[in-house]
Amino acid sequence: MLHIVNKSPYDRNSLDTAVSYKVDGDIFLLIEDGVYAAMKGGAAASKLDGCSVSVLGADIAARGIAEDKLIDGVSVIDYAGFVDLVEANEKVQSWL
Amino acid sequence: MLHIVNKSPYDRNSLDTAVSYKVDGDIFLLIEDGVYAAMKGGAAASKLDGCSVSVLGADIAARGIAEDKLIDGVSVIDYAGFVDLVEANEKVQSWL
Amino acid sequence: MSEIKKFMYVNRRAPYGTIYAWESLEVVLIGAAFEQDVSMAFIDDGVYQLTKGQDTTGLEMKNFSPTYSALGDYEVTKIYIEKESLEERGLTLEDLQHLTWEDEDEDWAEKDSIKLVSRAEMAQVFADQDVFFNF
Amino acid sequence: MSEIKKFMYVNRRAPYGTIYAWESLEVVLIGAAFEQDVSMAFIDDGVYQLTKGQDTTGLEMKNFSPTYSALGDYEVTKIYIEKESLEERGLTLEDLQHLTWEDEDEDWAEKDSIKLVSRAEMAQVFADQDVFFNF
Amino acid sequence: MKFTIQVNEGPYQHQATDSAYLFTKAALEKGHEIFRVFFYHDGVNNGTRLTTPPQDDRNIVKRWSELSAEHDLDLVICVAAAQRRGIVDDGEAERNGKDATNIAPGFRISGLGQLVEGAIQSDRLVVFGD
Amino acid sequence: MKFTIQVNEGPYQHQATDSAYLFTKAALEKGHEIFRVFFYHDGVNNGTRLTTPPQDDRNIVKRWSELSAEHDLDLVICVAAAQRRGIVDDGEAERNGKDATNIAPGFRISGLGQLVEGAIQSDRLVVFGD
Repeated sequence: MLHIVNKSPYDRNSLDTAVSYKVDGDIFLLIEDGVYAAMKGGAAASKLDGCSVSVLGADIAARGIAEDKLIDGVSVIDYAGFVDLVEANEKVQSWL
Repeated sequence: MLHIVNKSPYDRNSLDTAVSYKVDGDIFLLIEDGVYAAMKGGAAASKLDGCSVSVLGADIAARGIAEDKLIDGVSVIDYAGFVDLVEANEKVQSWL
Repeated sequence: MSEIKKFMYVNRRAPYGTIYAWESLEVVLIGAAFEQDVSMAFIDDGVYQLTKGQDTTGLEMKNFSPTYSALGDYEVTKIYIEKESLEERGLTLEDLQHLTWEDEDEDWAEKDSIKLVSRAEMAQVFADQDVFFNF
Repeated sequence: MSEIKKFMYVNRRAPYGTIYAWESLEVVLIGAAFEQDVSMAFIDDGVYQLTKGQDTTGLEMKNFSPTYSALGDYEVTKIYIEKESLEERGLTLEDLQHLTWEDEDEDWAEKDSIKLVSRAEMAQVFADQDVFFNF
Repeated sequence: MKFTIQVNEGPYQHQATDSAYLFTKAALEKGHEIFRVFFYHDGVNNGTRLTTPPQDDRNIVKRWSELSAEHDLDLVICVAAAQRRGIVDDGEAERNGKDATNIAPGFRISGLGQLVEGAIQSDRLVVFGD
Repeated sequence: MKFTIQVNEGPYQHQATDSAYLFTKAALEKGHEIFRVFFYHDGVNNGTRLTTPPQDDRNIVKRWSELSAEHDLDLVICVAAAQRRGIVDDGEAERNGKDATNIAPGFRISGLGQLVEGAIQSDRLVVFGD
């Protein structure tokens, strides 16, 4: 399953909820304000422990987040990569 | 100061933030989905410990919350009471 | 035409503060005509949608909560409610509407639509779906 | 006419995900012409508004972050940033723009606009205001 | 006492405009003065006369228009927000070359300065939003 | 692969419609088929031709219209949501006695069944919202 999270983990509960449904093989794509969860040193970063995480490059750039500010293991993708993720995952949930 | 909170404490951080700025004499008015914070037995109810709390009666009725389901000490007011609270408090913040 | 798909409507929002709950319900009712395999999940603040005794008079809004009881007539009979979400909010099934459906294969016997599941069980229910409608 | 009021603009939202940050800034800039006593507070996700190096090209959106550096020219010189909000997000003042103003009473000396305050101090700053613009 | 009300969300999606309306009505009923209601952000979408809500639901736009007519209420739509979202009166239609208008009776389009002025002239500013 | 896209928020207030647009464009560029883009909730507000965004900002509505023209994209606005929010085409204007329309080129108004059909006919449904 591809879980898409677009909200800041400091403002909303959607990331908490999304990761609580994780099963083996799930992937988490952070877009929009959701990308803040993947910033190194943030209190929310640990919520992603053990998760396979991608972030949209255009969204981190807009927010002034350099790639070296991301927690280890995060893939930075473009919209084409977003499309590929949706194609590769039979199930897709947007945690609005 | 009158703090107006209109979001569910389970979904957003606005109640957490609002109560963290409490100083003596402050009043918390819960409206819209904010009223869920005042429900007895909910995990969020303790966030209101030591706060002076009012809730809008129309909002709890719409959500099926009987007055006896509210935590102790909460005042149930109508829109006229809402107006009175705004009049009585020189400072008003809406924690959107 | 495609084969029958498993549709999951995921409800995470409280009613009235926003319109998502109501407009989600409208999709479910319209979607029922398409004869897919429909389930609804109520998690997080979504469990508030089903509380009993909603009275919107003071808000001048339409009270759409009676509509949930019609779901059975639309053959929407798999309604998953998450235990952890209820408990966190101090709610029990007693606080929610009792939703049922009539099984025509068993002489229209009335059956429960609501399935109370844990978060772990809900994850398994999700894993078995094809399409998610998130509101 | 009323006397001068203390205006506090409270910014709690991240930029770009929603328009509140930008439209809030527009009020501040327009409001500057009214010669009130203006302060801005950046708390919770609002601290993200001031991060350096924002590049919105890939989103096809307008990058409004350079506008914050013009606040000093509009005589908006009291910019409160909350320490706890920064720390929770793993940020320091180094990650944010350095906002300044020029003091005409001191031969246009460049001065810091940003005041880093604790949550308890921010509560006191709030207690001293007249009008809150919450976004 | 004199109030200015700010509305940040459009009709139906969020309860903000309902709360603002019911507050405004209650304030008027208690004899207070509403200096201005300022519609900002998606709040500008409250000012379109083109809505047709279901018969069994409240008509949010009409309610504002009627309250305005009854109490000579100043309903101001932020021009910059309105341009982004497509709320248009005759003047805006002419200026921006639009072939239609959609503004509802009782609303007018003006600048953000009207919000600031409202905050200065009123005893209280009350913000309703998401 | 065949996608249906759902957009739940209007232009400018939330990034949802931007994300949906950029995703849709990328999918088309990769040779995928977009079966339909369905605008629901405040998403219907993406379909008004009356917007005049600032010169230095993106034109969200126009972008959708142009993408539709270029790729014969089916942009469907939910009728019930549109009625509540005031998005009107000729047919709706006549049915509901409205004196103006505001629908943008490339958009059409239809029922919620179009969303359900999109979910059935497509390999993936991707929802963008708040």
